[in-house]
Amino acid sequence: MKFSVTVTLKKDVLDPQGKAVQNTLINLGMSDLKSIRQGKFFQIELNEKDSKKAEARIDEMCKKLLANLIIEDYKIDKL
Amino acid sequence: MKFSVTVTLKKDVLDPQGKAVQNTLINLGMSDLKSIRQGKFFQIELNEKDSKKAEARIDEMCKKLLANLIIEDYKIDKL
Amino acid sequence: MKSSVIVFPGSNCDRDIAVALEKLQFKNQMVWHKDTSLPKSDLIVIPGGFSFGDYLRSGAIAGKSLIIDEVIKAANSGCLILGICNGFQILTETGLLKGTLLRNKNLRFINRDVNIKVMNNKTKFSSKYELNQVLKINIAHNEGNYFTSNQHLEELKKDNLIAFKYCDEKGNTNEKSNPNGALENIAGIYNSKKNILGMMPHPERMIDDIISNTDGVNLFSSLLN
Amino acid sequence: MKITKEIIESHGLKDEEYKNIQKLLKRNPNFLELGIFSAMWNEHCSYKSSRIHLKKLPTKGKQVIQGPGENAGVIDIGDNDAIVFKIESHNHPSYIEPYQGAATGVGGILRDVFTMGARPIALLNSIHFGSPSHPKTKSLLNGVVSGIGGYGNCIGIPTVAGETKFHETYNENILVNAMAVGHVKKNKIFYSKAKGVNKAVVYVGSKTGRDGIHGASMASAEFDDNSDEKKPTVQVGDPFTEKLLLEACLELMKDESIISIQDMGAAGLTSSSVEMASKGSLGIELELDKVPCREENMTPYEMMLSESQERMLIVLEDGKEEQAKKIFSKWDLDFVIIGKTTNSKNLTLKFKKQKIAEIPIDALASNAPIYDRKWIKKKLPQTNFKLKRLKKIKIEDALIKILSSPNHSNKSWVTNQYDQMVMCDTAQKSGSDAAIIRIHNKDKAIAVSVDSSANYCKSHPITGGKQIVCENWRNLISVGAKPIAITNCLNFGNPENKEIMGEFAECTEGMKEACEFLNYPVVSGNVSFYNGTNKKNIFPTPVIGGIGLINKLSKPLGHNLKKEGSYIIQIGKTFGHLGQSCFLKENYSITEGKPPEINLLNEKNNGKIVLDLINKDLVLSCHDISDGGLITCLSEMAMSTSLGVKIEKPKKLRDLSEYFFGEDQGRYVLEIEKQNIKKTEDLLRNNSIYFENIGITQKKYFEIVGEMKIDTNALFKINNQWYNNY
Ligand SMILES: Nc1ncnc2c1ncn2[C@@H]1O[C@H](COP(=O)(O)OP(=O)(O)O)[C@@H](O)[C@H]1O
Ligand SMILES: [Mg+2]
Repeated sequence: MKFSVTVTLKKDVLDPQGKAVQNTLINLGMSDLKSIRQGKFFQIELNEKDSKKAEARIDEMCKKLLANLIIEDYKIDKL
Repeated sequence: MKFSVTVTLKKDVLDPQGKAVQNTLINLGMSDLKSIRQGKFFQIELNEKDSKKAEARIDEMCKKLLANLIIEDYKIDKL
Repeated sequence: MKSSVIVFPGSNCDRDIAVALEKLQFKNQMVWHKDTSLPKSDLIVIPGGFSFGDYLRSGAIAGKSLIIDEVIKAANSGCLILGICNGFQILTETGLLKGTLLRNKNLRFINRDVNIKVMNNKTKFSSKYELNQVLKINIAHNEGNYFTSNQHLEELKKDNLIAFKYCDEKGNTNEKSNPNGALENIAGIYNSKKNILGMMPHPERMIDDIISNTDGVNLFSSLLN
Repeated sequence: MKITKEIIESHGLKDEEYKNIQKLLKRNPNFLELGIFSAMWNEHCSYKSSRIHLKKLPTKGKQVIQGPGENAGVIDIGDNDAIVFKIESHNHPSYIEPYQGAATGVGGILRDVFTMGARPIALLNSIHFGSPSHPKTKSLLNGVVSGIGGYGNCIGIPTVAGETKFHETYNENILVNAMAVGHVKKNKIFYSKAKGVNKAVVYVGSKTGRDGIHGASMASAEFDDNSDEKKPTVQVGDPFTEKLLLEACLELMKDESIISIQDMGAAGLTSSSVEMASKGSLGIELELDKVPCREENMTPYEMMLSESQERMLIVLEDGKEEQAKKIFSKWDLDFVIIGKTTNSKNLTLKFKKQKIAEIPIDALASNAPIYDRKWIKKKLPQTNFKLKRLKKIKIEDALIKILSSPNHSNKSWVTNQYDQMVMCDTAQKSGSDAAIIRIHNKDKAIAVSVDSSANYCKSHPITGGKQIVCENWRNLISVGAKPIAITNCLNFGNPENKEIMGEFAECTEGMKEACEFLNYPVVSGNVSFYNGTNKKNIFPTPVIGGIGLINKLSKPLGHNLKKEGSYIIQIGKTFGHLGQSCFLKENYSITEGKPPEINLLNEKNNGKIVLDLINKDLVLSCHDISDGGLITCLSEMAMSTSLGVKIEKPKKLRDLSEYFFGEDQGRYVLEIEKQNIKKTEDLLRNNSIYFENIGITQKKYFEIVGEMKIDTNALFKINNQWYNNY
């Protein structure tokens, strides 16, 4: 079973990387850019047939490692 | 108009990050994990009403900066 | 005084800190991350480097290793803990220190000598320094941009938990003297009980006049008191 | 698969080479065998165009333990300490993917050093980019610098010196050369020569993927407009795994388990296994089913030609498997016995229980082609410009022009991205003539520097070849080190072109003369041909990496002025040679003329006396005079200190531009404390050394009496702005 996880910085956390990317893009002439924030993306494959169990597992991975809940949010999607 | 962009490594390209994360998760007891690959995620907001134009714009950003086409693929989604 | 240095795969300042500790007469032991017990120590150091490649987030994977549980236990029972650079990042990942270290503002690795100011000289780590003393210490990191919640920042200020701030030669803390974008120029912080210090600059690199200077020595000799 | 003409061609093999393969095998090769031949016989692995010229270089010396032919050269620095070092190019991969190309270049050269049992203690690099105004330059510069830093910083080895240059000749073909230096106990050096039959051949490190298949052939082919499509999977560096591999190998090397060890570099498993067998006059048999693979369904062809990084091959002593395996599993690395040594003198490959290839080792190694390619001599170019006819420029303006130019700007934008201090033995960082690295726990140190002069080599290769060796030698002397030996990376264009081959032949000839005269042997190196695009070749760019020894390090000697009121002594004679000078280039865009002549006798005498003065503690600071001439040298000594200089104009009437900007070789500037001046001058006179007492140091102002006076801080700002504005 395959999932994707996106991890993004919480709203009030500074995103230096996103900000630098934004500046670069604006310098490249993309004046219509309003905002850009950067996060992480994971493609995960599990050896688990039961979709409930699998999802719970992914959730556990996020909590335990993939996201730092103090500064980040995460979102799980089934692929 | 809002978009998300996910940038992932091409299929045969080594993903040292994903590999390290995978080992750690397995050490943490997630033996049902088959594979995990890591990529980047962007949330982008544009000042552009025309969705065709907007999408073309995002595509340009990906090509010019967000993705390294030599080792990465990207995917654009409208939010 | 007994010290332990925790070694993760990818740690690379472990030898440097061991040299510094031994030079200052600590009885030091290296502890491998897969070990499940810690030797009896008065001081535990988490050294700099790129533990587990710093993949995912710097310090994140090390923060989940077996030995960390022991470090947390020791910390809670009052043992002194020093996290330098990657060690600081690991301490924030474990929650022993609050806040987080984001990418440097210029998105580049920075290695150079910077000035930092001693903000509190009444702790076990800093008693040999003068208050507001300006030190010249080497930094070397990609993610040293300290960030925390407003609430925690207030707490840091109120309880005098800011250890060091980046400054210029004269001690002014301003944007120009801030190498990485850290909140209020913060270069190092204590936990509320002040037995844990996390700092981005590398005091172990500043113990030898032939190589650099000796501005780091007093941090270690403070601990010996 | 039928071997067609197209397949042969796509493997970069010439017709006669293919016929030769048939002859050696006494049959047609299969596809896998063809791939193996192509990897072993390409320029990168076989040195087929360069070998006969490289043979001329002096490679022996009292302190040489191992010359060229091993993974890296080894020199003796006394007390059972030895230094292992080598430089290597990663030009083509870095142009395609600058970050990963540069990073894996660093990773590769590090493996060459630690395979020999040495702990790496320093990294250097020489990077050449196209014109700053070329649209690709900025991102290439960014990518390469962060790739070099990314790898070195993560693995925890200080990057301490290098050079960063710009020239339009590199617009479509940048140069990325990385050098690694390691320290080993003399009695603990490991070699790649296999010994004994039926010994286990062990694969350790990362898994094999489809990375860089045909990378070695790519490195030997010119780019054309379609090179985008021929891209193999780019090699991605994993410095973290390399750090584990480094520690695991050094741990295993503590006892007597290893018979021979070889890193998998260019042409991966193929060249590592063939080299081990060839050196030991043995055969080797591999069972490819056992190769740890990262991807599914990898073919033997892919396994044999993959250039996945962070892998090594070891021939293990009997009965040591368990113990060795334990070490590698401690470091979370693969450890698999994939074959054995044999007495067949063949490379034998098995897959799924079948023999799929069998090639005589000699056919791949010692019978690889060697070419004596046609080459022509270069005439000494004529100088057409007349200084008197050029528009007059004020000395100050010309200096500012040079100091603010990309090639002379302060490089801290680059060097601040490298961890220069990790390991805590860097006594002198980037920014001086040579970096100084202390040997851990000892009070001796080595000095290291890399140098090149493409303009000089282009205009007159033989002189240029001599000059780079001398410049490198001078840079080591300037920090008080006795030069011991060099490594070199020879970056040239297409060797099938006789002018290019002439540049190569003559540059090596020049290097040879200088190395011989200075007793400065070459112990390792690398050749990179086919640098260029669509028949446009780069300037010949040999890069020299030198190692010097400081027997007792007290305080490192840099080039920063130390004290107000000391004397400034110039060693060596100024004739005012301006051909190929940066004065002409930066101020008039004139790039013609011949390079300055090299007088090896003066070079040696001047160097010896400077070293002697330094060892007698008579010198406060020292800097060699190189491009930009005397005044540029002086300004570099003053900038970044609060001191300045007060220099008298030359006594004999002559052109000031020639005097201050001339690039005559073999010169140094010394700062001598007042109380030591007599002693110094006596020593110089007694040794018949030409010198001039040209001025004194003073507070704050950089001054040439009656000509210019400027705040050194202002000079520093001028020197420091280019990168930050780029
Ligand atoms: N890519 C680089 N990596 C490390 N150090 C560098 C690099 N480029 C330049 N440097 C350092 O900057 C200083 C100035 O370089 P350069 O002008 O080439 O010096 P020199 O003419 O004395 O050889 C040297 O100390 C050199 O080591
Ligand atoms: Mg120099």
